[in-house]
Amino acid sequence: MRELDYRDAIKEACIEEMDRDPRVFLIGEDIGVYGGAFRAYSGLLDKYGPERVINTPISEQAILGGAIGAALTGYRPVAEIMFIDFCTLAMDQIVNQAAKIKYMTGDALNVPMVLRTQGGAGRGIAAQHSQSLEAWFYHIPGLKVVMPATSYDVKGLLKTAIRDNDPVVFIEHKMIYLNKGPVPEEEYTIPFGVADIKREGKDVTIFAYSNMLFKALEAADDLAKEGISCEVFDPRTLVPLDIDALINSVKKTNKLVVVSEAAERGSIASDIMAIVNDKAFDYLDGPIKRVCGLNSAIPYNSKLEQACIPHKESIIKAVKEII
Amino acid sequence: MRELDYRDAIKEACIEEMDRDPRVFLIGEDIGVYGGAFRAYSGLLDKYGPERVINTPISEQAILGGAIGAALTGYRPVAEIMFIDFCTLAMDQIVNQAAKIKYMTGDALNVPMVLRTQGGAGRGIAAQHSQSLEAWFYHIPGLKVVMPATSYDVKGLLKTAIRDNDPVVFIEHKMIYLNKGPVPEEEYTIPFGVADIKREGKDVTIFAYSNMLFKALEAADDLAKEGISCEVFDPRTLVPLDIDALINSVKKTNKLVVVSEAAERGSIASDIMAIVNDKAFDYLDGPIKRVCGLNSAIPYNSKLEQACIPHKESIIKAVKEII
Amino acid sequence: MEKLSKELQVLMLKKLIEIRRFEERTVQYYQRSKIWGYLHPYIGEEAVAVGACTAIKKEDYIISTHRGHGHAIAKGADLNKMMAELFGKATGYCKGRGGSMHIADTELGMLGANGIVGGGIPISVGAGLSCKMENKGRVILCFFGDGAANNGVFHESVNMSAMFKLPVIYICENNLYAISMCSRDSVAGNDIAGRAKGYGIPGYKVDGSDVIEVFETVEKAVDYARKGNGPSLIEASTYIFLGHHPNDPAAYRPKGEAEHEKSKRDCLTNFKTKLINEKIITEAQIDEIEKDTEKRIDAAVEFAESSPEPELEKFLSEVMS
Amino acid sequence: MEKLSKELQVLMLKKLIEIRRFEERTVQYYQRSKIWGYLHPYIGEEAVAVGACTAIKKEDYIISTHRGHGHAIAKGADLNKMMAELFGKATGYCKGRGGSMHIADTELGMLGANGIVGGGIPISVGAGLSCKMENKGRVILCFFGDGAANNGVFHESVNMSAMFKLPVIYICENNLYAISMCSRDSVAGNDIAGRAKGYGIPGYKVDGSDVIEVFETVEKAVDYARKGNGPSLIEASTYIFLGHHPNDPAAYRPKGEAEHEKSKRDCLTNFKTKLINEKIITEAQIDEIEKDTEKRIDAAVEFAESSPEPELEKFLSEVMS
Ligand SMILES: Cc1ncc(C[n+]2csc(CCOP(=O)(O)OP(=O)(O)O)c2C)c(N)n1
Ligand SMILES: Cc1ncc(C[n+]2csc(CCOP(=O)(O)OP(=O)(O)O)c2C)c(N)n1
Ligand SMILES: [Mg+2]
Ligand SMILES: [Mg+2]
Repeated sequence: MRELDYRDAIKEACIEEMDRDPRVFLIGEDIGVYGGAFRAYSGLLDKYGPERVINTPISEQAILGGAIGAALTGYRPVAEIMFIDFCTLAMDQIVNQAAKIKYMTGDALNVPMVLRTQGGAGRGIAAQHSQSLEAWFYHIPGLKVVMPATSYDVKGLLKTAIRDNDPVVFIEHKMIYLNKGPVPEEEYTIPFGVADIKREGKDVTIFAYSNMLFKALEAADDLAKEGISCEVFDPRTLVPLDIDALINSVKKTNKLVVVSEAAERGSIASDIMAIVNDKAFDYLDGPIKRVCGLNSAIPYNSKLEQACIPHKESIIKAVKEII
Repeated sequence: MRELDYRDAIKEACIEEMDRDPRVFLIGEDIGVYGGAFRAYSGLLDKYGPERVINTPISEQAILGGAIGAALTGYRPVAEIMFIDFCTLAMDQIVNQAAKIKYMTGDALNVPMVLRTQGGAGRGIAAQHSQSLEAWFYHIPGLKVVMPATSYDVKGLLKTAIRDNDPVVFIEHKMIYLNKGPVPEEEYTIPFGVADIKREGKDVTIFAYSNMLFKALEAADDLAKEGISCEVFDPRTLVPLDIDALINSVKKTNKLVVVSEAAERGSIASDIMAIVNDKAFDYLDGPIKRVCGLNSAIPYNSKLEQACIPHKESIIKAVKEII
Repeated sequence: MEKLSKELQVLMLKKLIEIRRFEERTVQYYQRSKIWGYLHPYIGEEAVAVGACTAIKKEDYIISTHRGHGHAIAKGADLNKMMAELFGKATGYCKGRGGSMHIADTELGMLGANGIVGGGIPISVGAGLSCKMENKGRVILCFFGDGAANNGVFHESVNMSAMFKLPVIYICENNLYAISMCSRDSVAGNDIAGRAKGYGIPGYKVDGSDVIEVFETVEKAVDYARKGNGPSLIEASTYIFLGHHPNDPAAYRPKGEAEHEKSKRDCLTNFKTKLINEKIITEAQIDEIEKDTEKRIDAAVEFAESSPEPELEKFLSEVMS
Repeated sequence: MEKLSKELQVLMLKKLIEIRRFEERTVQYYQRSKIWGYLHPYIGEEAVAVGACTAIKKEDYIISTHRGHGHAIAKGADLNKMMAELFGKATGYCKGRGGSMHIADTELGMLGANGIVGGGIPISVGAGLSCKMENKGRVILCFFGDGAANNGVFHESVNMSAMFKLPVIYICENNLYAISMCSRDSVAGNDIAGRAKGYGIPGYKVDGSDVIEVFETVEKAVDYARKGNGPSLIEASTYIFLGHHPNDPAAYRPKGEAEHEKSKRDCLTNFKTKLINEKIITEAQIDEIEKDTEKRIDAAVEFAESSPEPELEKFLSEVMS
């Protein structure tokens, strides 16, 4: 199968959806000639013109308000906030408006929009450009949260997000835009709430998503050499979460390691633990292990930065602690 | 001992700290003649004048920026955001600035400020005025999070917060401002990270804070009549968390129910579960139970609203499930 | 004023009366605890909503605030559904889930009230974008208060819609207060309309107690927007007759201010007098309107009272899905 | 210009050279991967920082942006500590934790650079509050870009400081771009200084490539602020010589624009010529300054290179406490 960059898979999803549905448009900072900070949109301004590729001032609240208002009146905006860290400037629009409009108007209105953004550490850009804030959105009823790791997943899930009738927070990772992966030529979508077992195994389940999926796969490779068989579980969408598949995996392996790049305290790793405890306590052969980021702001120096996030080694260590 | 309203205990803390330290000042919306939305500051404008009781326009970012900048230059601001829901308008200042300045400047600067706000449901003011968002702040390294339930605790902890050299998010609850409780005449402060066992017991530990503490105490009363002895554990500060005391309580009772008013998914209840699983798995006689809010925006209608948050009954039910 | 037919003026009077009486009634029911939560009466400011909404068409949009009943009614909202919502009933606009601050109606192009001050302003940018993309000459009226004008969203929104020449008409209801904060003490320069210049768009200051003046100015701005020229900013000076909410004694206001304003700038009284003086209507006809209005509000209350509470099971099954 | 002594002008020239050469060197080391993360060179805009910071005293404050090296150096920052920070070393301003976007120095009243566009603007309000409370005549210069001027924080901050008459001097560096977005396409009305009127405060537009003009205007605004009159807004037109960051080819700009601007509006070349023409300095003396500057930057690089990396243990023990 042909291989596409993660970022080109994003672009292809946008192109297909914009061609399919004239109500779909893109809005955000530097998405015009510049093609987006990570160049996922290069060429789209030429292709669709400034009315469907709307390059905005640095006004995060107006970008998201712009998306919400258009969504309320029949369009299907894909709004980009350049870094998840900048969502802090517009949480009202995401949380009090987009997420709640349907609830609080008793379904009189709905908000079919996608908020595309990216997070994560690894680029030496320090505390204000490296956060993993998915736990915030995960906590807010009314938001779907999607965090694809591969080219295949990012394309199929972005198309589904654009077709969804409710707000979707679509979180990419800055370190994987140039990763290549197989993407079929034929059209496809991926339903929300369907996890993907990226590697089958029987001794332990490793729950990992976004960039951490790759660390988990590396760990599984190494552990296989030592005869430990890991099942690598990629939820792909955090809300809705494929709880059944997770429980099934845990029933099979009886052991669980949950990996998240985010600062451990209050990360979604804790919530995954809680869910599995609630639903599969009796199948667990020991405590669930979390492997998360440190409770620290991400520093600039590369050595320090790397020390703040999980790696293959930390995952291996956690697996061995419960095996 | 004399009894004070929760809100008067807040005022007394402010008065004592403002009298003690000329660098302390108050800033926020409607805190002048109006005395604050919940009247915690009534009379303070007259007492301290408009330079120390700064009534602002509806500009949440400038209020918090105002506090941060003053904190950086030698003052000790207590900034009020009227509802925790409105913090969404200023998360950048809280999370990217206040929380991170010390980390990212390598201690060159620090931010001794308090963000006072209130949350919670129960007043029929619907989705945008009833949230419990402590999990957001809890997740951000660099923020302390305080959630006192009683007049005694709110006074002692607010004084500690004002004296702290780092940013403190101080979260009150809209339903308890008129609750009365004993407050000594003599000065006192309460250190951060020291939990308070509000009721001793031996069969089960109930972790509960803010307004939920009272539901837990009611549940414990009822359960006592049935011969079930509950230990009601009030962490008082979520960051830092008194983990040792919690583990000790669990070692004693071997059972834990965690109560939080917030929407269950991604609430701090999950994190408490995760911590206890990490540190005291072997002492647990069964799964930990969470009793949380529904994963729904808070509705206006009182019956629906009440259905969205935990009550005495739901806590009793959870306790009985694991007893 | 040639365009302003007698019929239209009478219609506006009817709307003024409808809002005033509706609001008075909601205050009563609030005091009797039939309505709870927050309630922000629009009494005294009706001319802004009525003048503005009369200047647009049914297919145009509006977006509102926490003080939003007047805007909804002026745009044609159903009193039954409104009252039922305030009573928290299943038949209300939001099935009892929203209450006073969240009334919305797609049919009417009413894109929602808002509990967040300024929260609707950026959303109007999005509606403006869709009006522009759709290219059918639709516009959106964006209502907000003097307090909201100091929030960052105002700036981002006006700038962006000006840049893209979106058909958004920003209508600032300067009722002198944001809870206890007087706009003279919160709006630097004390000239909200004057801020329009900074964005290169037209700014107008109107007497918000004069329904005709509001109408004519909004009409001008709407016309300008429909022609593709972009947004305008209108500051309507008005006065909030009651406190911020029904239980607010408004002790923070200078003594006598409210009485003075009420006696001089009651948009309803003044418009009645004007129409009578100009022989557009008689006192008897006004009485008729008043009676009819009361009847319809009685019916709305009756509808609200007799409507069922929302069902918990239904709620749970819908929100938890 | 009588106040402007020869010494002061030579001092400004020195600072211009210092910043230019420092920035050129950081770009080199960025390309060699000694510096990584994000780097936003200030080349071409030096006159704004130098003119502005020369107009204030050591005890005054400044607050900066993602493009902040120039501001820090103009305020007197230590080149060694700056370079060490960029190299991620333990001896850097932030112990290697902050990098280019977070340099701060309390001694110098440098309240920090910022990775969030506009993030420092509201913080300047707080510094302004403390200057006012303290009542010793201190002021704060708040630097930000044309892009930041469109963010909501700008509006809230200017309004609030104007309302409270705080001694904040807002200095907008309009370098024509915010990454790829031209300010003509993002600032409605294309007149940032003009927005001052909307807040009832003085607004000035200056040629940001003319260090003297910047100095004199900031001096006026500082004087006004020290007297308790409140904030001013200064828009300095300047031009960003390189792309947004060292690897940005700036393909989004009109052809020839950069060359044209560089040839006409190089603040450093122009100021050198002026001082030579006015016989304030000789070419030889300038060479001397250039050499001395290079030497000091060499020393800074040497310091940075030879400094230790931060210790992981120390970091962990400090941040996790
Ligand atoms: C962002 C935000 N901050 C504060 C509040 C609390 N609040 C509710 S109404 C109000 C005053 C609003 O004033 P204005 O915009 O003038 O509208 P008015 O009430 O006068 O109609 C305030 C401060 C809020 N709802 N949202
Ligand atoms: C709130 C926010 N939005 C977007 C960005 C990404 N970003 C970094 S610099 C920049 C352009 C800033 O332009 P301007 O304020 O004019 O400063 P300049 O780079 O021209 O000096 C952008 C969009 C950011 N850092 N913060
Ligand atoms: Mg008002
Ligand atoms: Mg710029």
